[in-house]
Amino acid sequence: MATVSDAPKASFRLSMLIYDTRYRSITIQVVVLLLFMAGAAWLVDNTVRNLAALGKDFSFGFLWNRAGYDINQMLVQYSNDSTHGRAMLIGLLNTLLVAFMSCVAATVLGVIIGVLRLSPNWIIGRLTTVYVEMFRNIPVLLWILVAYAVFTEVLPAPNAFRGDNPTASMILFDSVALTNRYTAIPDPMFARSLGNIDVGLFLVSLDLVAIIAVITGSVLVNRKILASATAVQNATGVRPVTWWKSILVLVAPVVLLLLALGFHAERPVLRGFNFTGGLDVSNSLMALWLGLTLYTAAFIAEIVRAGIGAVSRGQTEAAFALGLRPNRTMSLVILPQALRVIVPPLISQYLNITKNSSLAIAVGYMDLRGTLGGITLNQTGRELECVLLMMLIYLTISLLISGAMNVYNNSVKLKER
Amino acid sequence: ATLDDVKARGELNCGVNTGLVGFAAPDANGNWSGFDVAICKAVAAAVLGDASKVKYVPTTGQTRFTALASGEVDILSRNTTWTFSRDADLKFTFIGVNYYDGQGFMVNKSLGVTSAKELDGATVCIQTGTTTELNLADFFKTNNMTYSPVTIETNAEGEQQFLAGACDAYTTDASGLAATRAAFANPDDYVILPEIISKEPLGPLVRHGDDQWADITRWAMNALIAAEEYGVTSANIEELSKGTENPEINRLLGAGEDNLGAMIGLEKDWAKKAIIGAGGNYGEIFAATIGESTPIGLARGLNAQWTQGGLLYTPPFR
Amino acid sequence: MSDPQFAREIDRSHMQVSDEIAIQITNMNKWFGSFHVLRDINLTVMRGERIVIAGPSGSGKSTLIRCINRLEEHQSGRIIVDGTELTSDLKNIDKVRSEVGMVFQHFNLFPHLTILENLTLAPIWVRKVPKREAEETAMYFLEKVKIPEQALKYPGQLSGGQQQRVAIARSLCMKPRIMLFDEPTSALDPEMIKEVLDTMIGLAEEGMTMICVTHEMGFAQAVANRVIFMDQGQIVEQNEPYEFFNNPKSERTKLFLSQILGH
Amino acid sequence: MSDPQFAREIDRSHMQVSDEIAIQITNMNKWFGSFHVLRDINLTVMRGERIVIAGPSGSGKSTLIRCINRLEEHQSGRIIVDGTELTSDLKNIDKVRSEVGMVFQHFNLFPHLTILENLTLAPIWVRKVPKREAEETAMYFLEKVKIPEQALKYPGQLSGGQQQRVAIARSLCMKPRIMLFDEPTSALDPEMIKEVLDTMIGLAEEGMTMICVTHEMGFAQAVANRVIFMDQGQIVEQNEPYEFFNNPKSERTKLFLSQILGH
Amino acid sequence: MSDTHAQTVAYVRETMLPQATPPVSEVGAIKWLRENLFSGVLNTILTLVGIAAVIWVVQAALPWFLHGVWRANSLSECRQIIAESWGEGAHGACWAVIRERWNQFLFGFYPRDLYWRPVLALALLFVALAPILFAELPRKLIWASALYPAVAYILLWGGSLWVPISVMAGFGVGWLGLAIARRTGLPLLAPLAAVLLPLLWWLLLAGPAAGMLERAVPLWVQEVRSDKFGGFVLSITIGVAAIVLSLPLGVVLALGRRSDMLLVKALSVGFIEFIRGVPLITLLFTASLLLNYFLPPGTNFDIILRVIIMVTLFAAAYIAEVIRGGLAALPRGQYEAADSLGLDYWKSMQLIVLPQALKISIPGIVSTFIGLFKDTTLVIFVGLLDPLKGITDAVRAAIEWKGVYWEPFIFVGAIFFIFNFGMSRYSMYLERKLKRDHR
Ligand SMILES: Nc1ncnc2c1ncn2[C@@H]1O[C@H](COP(=O)(O)OP(=O)(O)OP(=O)(O)O)[C@@H](O)[C@H]1O
Ligand SMILES: Nc1ncnc2c1ncn2[C@@H]1O[C@H](COP(=O)(O)OP(=O)(O)OP(=O)(O)O)[C@@H](O)[C@H]1O
Ligand SMILES: NC(=O)CC[C@H](N)C(=O)O
Ligand SMILES: [Mg+2]
Ligand SMILES: [Mg+2]
Repeated sequence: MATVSDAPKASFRLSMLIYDTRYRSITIQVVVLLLFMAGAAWLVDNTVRNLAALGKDFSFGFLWNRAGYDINQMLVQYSNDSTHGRAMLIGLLNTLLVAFMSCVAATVLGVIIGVLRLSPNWIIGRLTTVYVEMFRNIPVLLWILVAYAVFTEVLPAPNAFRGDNPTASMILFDSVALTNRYTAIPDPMFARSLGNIDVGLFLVSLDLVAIIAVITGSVLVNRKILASATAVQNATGVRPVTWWKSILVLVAPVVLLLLALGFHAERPVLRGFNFTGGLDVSNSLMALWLGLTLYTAAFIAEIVRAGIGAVSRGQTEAAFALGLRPNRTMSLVILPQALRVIVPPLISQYLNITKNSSLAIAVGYMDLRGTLGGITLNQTGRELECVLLMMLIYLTISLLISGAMNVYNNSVKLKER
Repeated sequence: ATLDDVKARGELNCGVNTGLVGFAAPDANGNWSGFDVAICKAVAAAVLGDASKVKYVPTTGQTRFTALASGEVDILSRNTTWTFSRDADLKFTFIGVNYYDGQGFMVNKSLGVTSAKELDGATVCIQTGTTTELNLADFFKTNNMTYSPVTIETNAEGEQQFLAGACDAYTTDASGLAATRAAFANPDDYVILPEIISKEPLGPLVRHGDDQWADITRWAMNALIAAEEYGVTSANIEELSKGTENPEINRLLGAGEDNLGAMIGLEKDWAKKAIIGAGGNYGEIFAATIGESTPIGLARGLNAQWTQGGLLYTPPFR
Repeated sequence: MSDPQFAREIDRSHMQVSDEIAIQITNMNKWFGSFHVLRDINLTVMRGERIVIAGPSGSGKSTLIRCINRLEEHQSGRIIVDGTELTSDLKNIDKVRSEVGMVFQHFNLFPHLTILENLTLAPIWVRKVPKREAEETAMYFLEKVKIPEQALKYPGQLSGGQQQRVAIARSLCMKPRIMLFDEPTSALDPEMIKEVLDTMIGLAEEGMTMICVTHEMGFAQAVANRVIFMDQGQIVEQNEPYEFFNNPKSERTKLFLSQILGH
Repeated sequence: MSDPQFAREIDRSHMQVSDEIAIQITNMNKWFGSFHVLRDINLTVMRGERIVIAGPSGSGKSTLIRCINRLEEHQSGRIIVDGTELTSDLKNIDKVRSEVGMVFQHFNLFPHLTILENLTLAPIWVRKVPKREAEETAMYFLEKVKIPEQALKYPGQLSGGQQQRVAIARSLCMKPRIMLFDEPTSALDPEMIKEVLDTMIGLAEEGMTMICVTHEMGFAQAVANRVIFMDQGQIVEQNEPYEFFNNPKSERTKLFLSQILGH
Repeated sequence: MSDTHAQTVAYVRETMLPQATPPVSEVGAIKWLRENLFSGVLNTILTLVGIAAVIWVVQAALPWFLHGVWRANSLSECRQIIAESWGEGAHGACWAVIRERWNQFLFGFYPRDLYWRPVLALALLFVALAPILFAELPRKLIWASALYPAVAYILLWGGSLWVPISVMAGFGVGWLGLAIARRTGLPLLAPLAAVLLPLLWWLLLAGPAAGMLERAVPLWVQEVRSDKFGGFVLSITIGVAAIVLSLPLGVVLALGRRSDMLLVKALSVGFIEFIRGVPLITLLFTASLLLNYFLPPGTNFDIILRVIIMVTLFAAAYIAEVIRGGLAALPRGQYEAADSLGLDYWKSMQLIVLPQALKISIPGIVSTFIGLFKDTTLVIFVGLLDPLKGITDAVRAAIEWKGVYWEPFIFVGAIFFIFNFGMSRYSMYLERKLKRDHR
C-alpha cells in the first residue's frame, strides 16, 4: 500500500469559478448581485427620467405644508390648518384604531364561535358551520359594504329623533343614539379635570394617564395577591379563595379615582343637525370594524377549533384519569397546549386585519390610505412619495407584528429530542 | 409624443367621471355619453378620424390626476377645476374652460334650510380629492361655522349617502348638483341653495411638456365653441365645408386655402371631423346633454357665447 | 414457554391476595349507540390481585377498564370501586378517579410540562398537597422507575420507554390503591418493553392491585394471578395463568392462544 | 457463532482482492461545527474488497462513508476514489458519484416514479444512455434482485425488503465500481433482512468492491474480508472477520462485541 | 406458582350472549335529542338561543325573499308590484335587477354575441388542468395544457392570432438556444441562452414579427378591448392568470429562500416579506400609479395587464411560502439519493424534488387561489369593474335601478360562495387524499 504524497498545490484557474464548490456560490451570488443592482439601477434611472420629464422632483417637503382639508374622525387634534404630515399621523392612528378594535372583537367572537363549533349541540354546530363557511368564502369587501349599507340604509337619520313625535328613539336610557351617520355615545367628562399636557406631537389628558396608572397599579397588586395565593398553595396545598380580593383591588381604586375626578358622562343631545355633547363614532368606522370582525372571526374560529382539536383526546383522558375536573383540565392541560397551536396563525390573522383595514377606502373611513394615500396624494400630486411612504409604514407594522409572533413562537416551542 | 402614441394605438384614452348624468355616464351597454364625453369624441375624431375610437377610463376625484400623470389617459375630460396649483404644482396644462361653474350645496327641502349660512353643525357629503373639499373647509372657517365631512369617492356614493340621510347637505360643483338631482326619483324634494361659494372653471387638461398635444386638444375644444359662434351646426356643416363666404369658417372647416390642420400635425378637415364626431357645436352639445330641455335643465348662464353676454370667447382661428 | 426475560426470581412475598373486595362489577352492560360492546360483565377483584385481560382486538378490553374509572359510562349493572358505586354522581367519580391510577398505551404525558410538573400536577390540584411535598413524592417515584435524572426535562426529550415509566410514576404519585394498564407496552420498541415491564413487576411485588390489558404473555405468567379472556364483549374464560395457558377450556381461547403464541 | 442464515455455501471464486487501490483516505478529519466527528482517518480499500464497518451509534460510521461520495465534505486530509481526488471541484465530485453507488438505510426511492423510472432516471439524465437501453439494463438488474415483475409498480406498493432491493438495483444501474451501504437492513423486519443480505452476497460474489456499515455479524463473517471497528470518530481496530470476532484486540471492541452478540 | 388463588374461580362461558338491544335511552330520537340538544343546562340554553336565532333570521328575511319580484323594469315598478300583491308597506326583493343585468355581473360589458368566448375559455381551463390534477392521464397532454395560455388569450381578447403565437415562439427560441448552447459544451452558456434569447425575442422581435406575419397572413379574431372586461370574467381572468403566472416565480422564490447562498436567500426573503407585509391595495395602487414611473419613459400598457403583473407578484410571495412548505415536507433522503446518483442541483430539482413538492402543495395552492379570487374585488379601487362594487355601482347608476342594495350583494356573494366553497371542499378532499396516499 503506497501512501499518497501531499495534495498538489492547486493553482487558481478561471474555470474554478464555476466548477469549484468553494467559488461557485460566490460566482453565482456575484452574478445575482449584479443582476439585482442592474435591475434596481434600471428602475431608479427610469423613475428619475420620468420624474424629470414630468418636471417633478422627489421630496417629502410637502409633509410640512398645510393640508387644508378636514377629517371627521380623529384621535388627536387636527384641523385643516395642520400639516399633511399630521394628517398622515391621524390616518395612521385611525388605521391602528380600527385594526386594534377589530383584532379584539374578532378574537372574542372567533373564540366563542370556535368553541361553540366543538359543542355537541347539533343546532349550534350547524349554525356556526354556516357562519364560518359563509364568511370565509365571500370577499371581505362585500361584508364591509353590507355592514355600511345596513348602517346607512336601515338606521334613522338624526333628524328622525327630532320633534314631538320622533320616529326614532335613543337606546340604553337615552344615552346612545344609533343614527345612519354615527353612533352617538356619552362622552366621559371630568368635573375636576387634571388638564392636559402637551407632549409635542399631541395633547395627553392627565385624567387618562391617572386612570391608566391606577389600573396598572391595581393589576400589579392583583398579581401579588395571586402570587401569594400560589405561595400559600405551595406551602399548604390549599389555594385560598381570592376572587373577592381581586375584584376589590381591581375595581375600588378606579372607582375612587373617578369619583375624585368628578367623573360624569355627557349625554349626546340632538341640537341643530346633529347630536352634540357625546362622542360620535362614525359609521364608516363601525362598518369597517364590523365587516373586518365578522370576516376574520370566521378564520379565527377555525384556528381555535383546529388548535383545540390538535390536543389529542388522550390528554383529556389522562387528566380525567388523574382526577382533574373538566375546568382544571381545560386551564392546566388543554389550553396551554392549544395556545401554542392557536397563537401563531392568530397573529397572522391580526396581520391580515391590519392589511385589510386599508379597505377603509370603500366606506370613506380616513385611515392611512385615506389621508396619506388619498387626499394628500391627490392634493399634492406626490404619488411616488405617498405610495412609497404608505407601503413603508404598513411594512413596518407588519414586521413588528410578525416579530412579536417569532418571539412568542420561540418562547413556547416544545422541547424535543 | 402623445399624438404618435395615440395614432399608433389607434385609440384615444380619455379620463372621464365614473358616472355623472349629463356629463359622463355609461349606458347599460357601456356606451358613454355626455357633455365631457363630447370632448373626448371631438379629439378622437380630429386625431383618428373616428369618434368611436375612444377608451373611456372612469376616474374618481382621487384617481384622475394620477391617471393622467401616469399616462394611463391622454386627456382628462372630467369636470376638473382649473387652479393655480394644479397647473403649476401638479404639472398639468388646462386647455381651456368648457364650463364656468361654482360650488353649491344641495339639501333636503324638509330641513327647511334656505341658505348655506344656516348649515352650522351640519354633516356634509363631499367628494374626496377635489377643490370643493378645500373650499368647504375655507367657507365654514370664514363663516365661523363647524361641520362634519363625510368623504366619499364617487358621485354615486355621494348620492346614496345623501338620499339615505347620512349627510344633511351634499356639496360639489353646482352643475354636478343639478346633474345629481336630476337623477333622483323625486328631484323636487331637494333644493340647491343659492350660495355659490367658489369659482370652478371646469375644463379638460393634459400633461405638461407636450405642447403639440396641448394645442391639438385645446383647438379641438375651441373648434366646438367657435362653431357655435359662427353658426356651424351639425345640420349645415356638410354644406358649409364646401366653402363659404366667411374666411374664418373656411379656415375652421378646412374649406379654404389655409391648412391649419397641418400646423398641428392633423388633416385639413380635422375640425370638421371634431365637430361632427362630438355631435355638433358647443351649443348643440350643451342642449343635448345638460341644457334646459334635458332633465338636468342647466341654463347657459355664464356659459353663453360672449356675443350673448356669456364668457365663452374663443381665440380666432387664424 | 416461559420467557427468559422473567427468568429472574420474582419476589412474591407481598403478592398475596387479601379477602377485601377492591372492585366489584355486576351484570354490567354497555352500548356504543346500538352496538353492544360489553355484555353482562361480572367481575370481582380482590385487593392485591394482579389481573391480566387478554382477547382479540375489538373485544372490549379497553372499554371494560375505562369503565372502571368512568372514562366510559356504563348503561346497566353496577360497578363498585373501593366501596364507592360509580353513578353519574360527580363526587363518586372524583373519589374513584383519585383512587384508581391509569396508564395508557400512548403514555399521554403533558408535553408542555416538565417531568416533575407532570408528576406534581394532580397531587397539587386534586389532592391539595403542598408543592414541596408533592415534589418529594414525585422524586421518590421517579427513583423508583429509575429516571430521577430526567426530572427537569420535557416528555418530548425522553425515549418511549422512559416516557411510559414517567406515566406510571405520574399515576403512582396520586397514591392510588388500584392501577389500570391499557396495553402499556404495545407502542414501544422491543428494547424498551423490558424496562416498562420491570417497573410493573416492581409494582406487583409491592402488592398493588392491578388490572392490565396486555399481550405480553411472559408477563402474564410471571406476575398475574388471574387471566381473563374476553371476546365479543364478554368474559369468555378466566383462570390462573398456568391453567389458562396450558389448559385453555374454550375453543376461542385455544384459537386465540395458538395465534398469539405461534408468532 | 456463524449465523445459520449464511450456512449456504458462498461462492468465493470471484471474491479475490486485486492490488489496485479503489479508495484511499489519508489523515482525513471532519468537524460538524466544533464537534470533531472523524479523527485522522486512514483507510485504503483495494479493488474487490468487502469491508464491514461496525461501531456504536454516533461513532461516525455513516459520516465516514458519506464522505466517500461527498454527501459530506471533509475538512482536512485527502480522499482519493478510483484515482480521483475529492476536492471542491464539481467535476471530480460528479465523476466520483457516478462511480460510487450508495444504498441508504431508508431506501430513499423516489415515490412519484415507478420502479422502472427510478432505475432509469440516473442513467438517462446523468450517463445520457438512450431510454430503451437504460430500460434493458434496469430490467437486467431487477431480474438480478429477483423482482422484475414489480417494474411498473410504485415504491409505495412494495414491501420494505423489495424496496431495498430496488434501491440496490438503482445504484447498480449506474454501473458503479464501488458500492457503499449504510445500515441497509436496519429499517427492515426480520423476514425481509434475509432477502436483502442475499442480494448483497450476490454482489460480493461477483467481485464488487463494497463498504458496508452493518451490525449483521453473520453477514460480516460470511462475506467481509475486513471488519473495521470505529469509536468516537476513530478507527479503533481492523482485522479479518474471524480474528475480529474471536480475538478482538482492544477493550472497546470486546465490550461492543459482547453487547452486540449478547442481545 | 406458589401464591394463593383463594378467590380465583376458574370460569368458562358456555354460551355466548347475543347482541342485546340497548335501553331506550341509548337509541332513537330521544337519545339523539338528549345527546345533541339537551345534554345539560348550558346545552339546553344554547339550543334555545340557536332556535331563536334561526327563527329571528327567517322571520326577518323570509318574507323579503318570498315577496321577491322577478319581472319588472325598474325598482319603482318592483315596489309597486310588491305593494299591490302584499299590501302597502310590505318589503320584498327586486330580483328583476338581476334578471335584467345578470349578464353584466358575469361578463361586464363584454359584447353579448361573444359571451361564448370567455365561457369556452373557462371550460378549456378545466380541460387544461386535468392532466395536472389527475396523474392517470397520459403525460403528453401536458403539452396541450402548455398551449392553454395562448388559446385563452385569443379567446378573451381576440386580435391577431400571431401575437400569442409569436409570444409562445419565445419559448421555442429559448429551447432552441438551450439545445445549441448545450452542444458547444461551454459552461453557463446554456442557462444564459435559455434565459436571454427568449427575452431578446420578446423585447425586440416578437412585436415586429407578429405584425409582419399578420400583414402577410392575416389571422384576425374579433377584438375585445380591456375596458369591456368586467364582472366575474374580469375576476376570473385576473385570478387565474395571476395564479398560473405566479407558480414559476413562486417556485424560484421558494428555492431561493431555501438556498445556502446568503445573498440569494436574503433577496428572496426580502421580496416575500415585503409583498406579504403590505396590503394588496397598495400594490394595486403601485400598478395604477407608479408602474409608469418605474418603466422606461413612453411605455404604457393596459391597466388589466399591469394589475395582473402586480397581482402575480403578490400571489408569487404566497405561493412561494406554500411551496416552501412542500419542499420542507420532503425527507432529506430524497435530496441525498438524488445527489448520490450524480444528479446536479437543477436536475434533481426538476426530476425529484419539485414534482413531489408541488404535488404536496396543491391544496395550499388552491387555498391561495381562493384568497386571491376574493381579493380580485379590490381592483375596483384602480378603476376596473369588479363584480362586487364596480358592476353594482354601474348598475345602480342607471336611473331605473337607483336604490337597489341587497339584491346585487346577494347575487354576487352567492356566486363567490359557490366558487370558493366548491374549491375549498375540493382542496380538503385533496388534502385527505394526499394523506391517504402518504405520497
Ligand atoms: N367511542 C366509541 N364509539 C363507538 N364505538 C367504539 C368506541 N370505542 C370503542 N368502540 C368499539 O367498541 C369495540 C371495543 O373496543 P375496545 O377499544 O374496547 O376494544 P379492545 O378490546 O381494547 O381492542 P384493542 O385490542 O384493539 O385495543 C370495538 O368494536 C370498537 O370499535
Ligand atoms: N449534520 C450533522 N450536524 C451535526 N452533527 C452531526 C450531523 N450528522 C451527524 N452528526 C453527529 O455526528 C456523530 C456521528 O454521526 P454518524 O451518523 O456518523 O454516526 P453513526 O456511527 O452512523 O451512528 P448510527 O449507528 O446511529 O447511525 C453523531 O454524534 C451525530 O450526532
Ligand atoms: N366633484 C368632482 O369630481 C370635481 C370637483 C371639482 N370641480 C374639482 O375639480 O376638484
Ligand atoms: Mg384497546
Ligand atoms: Mg449511521
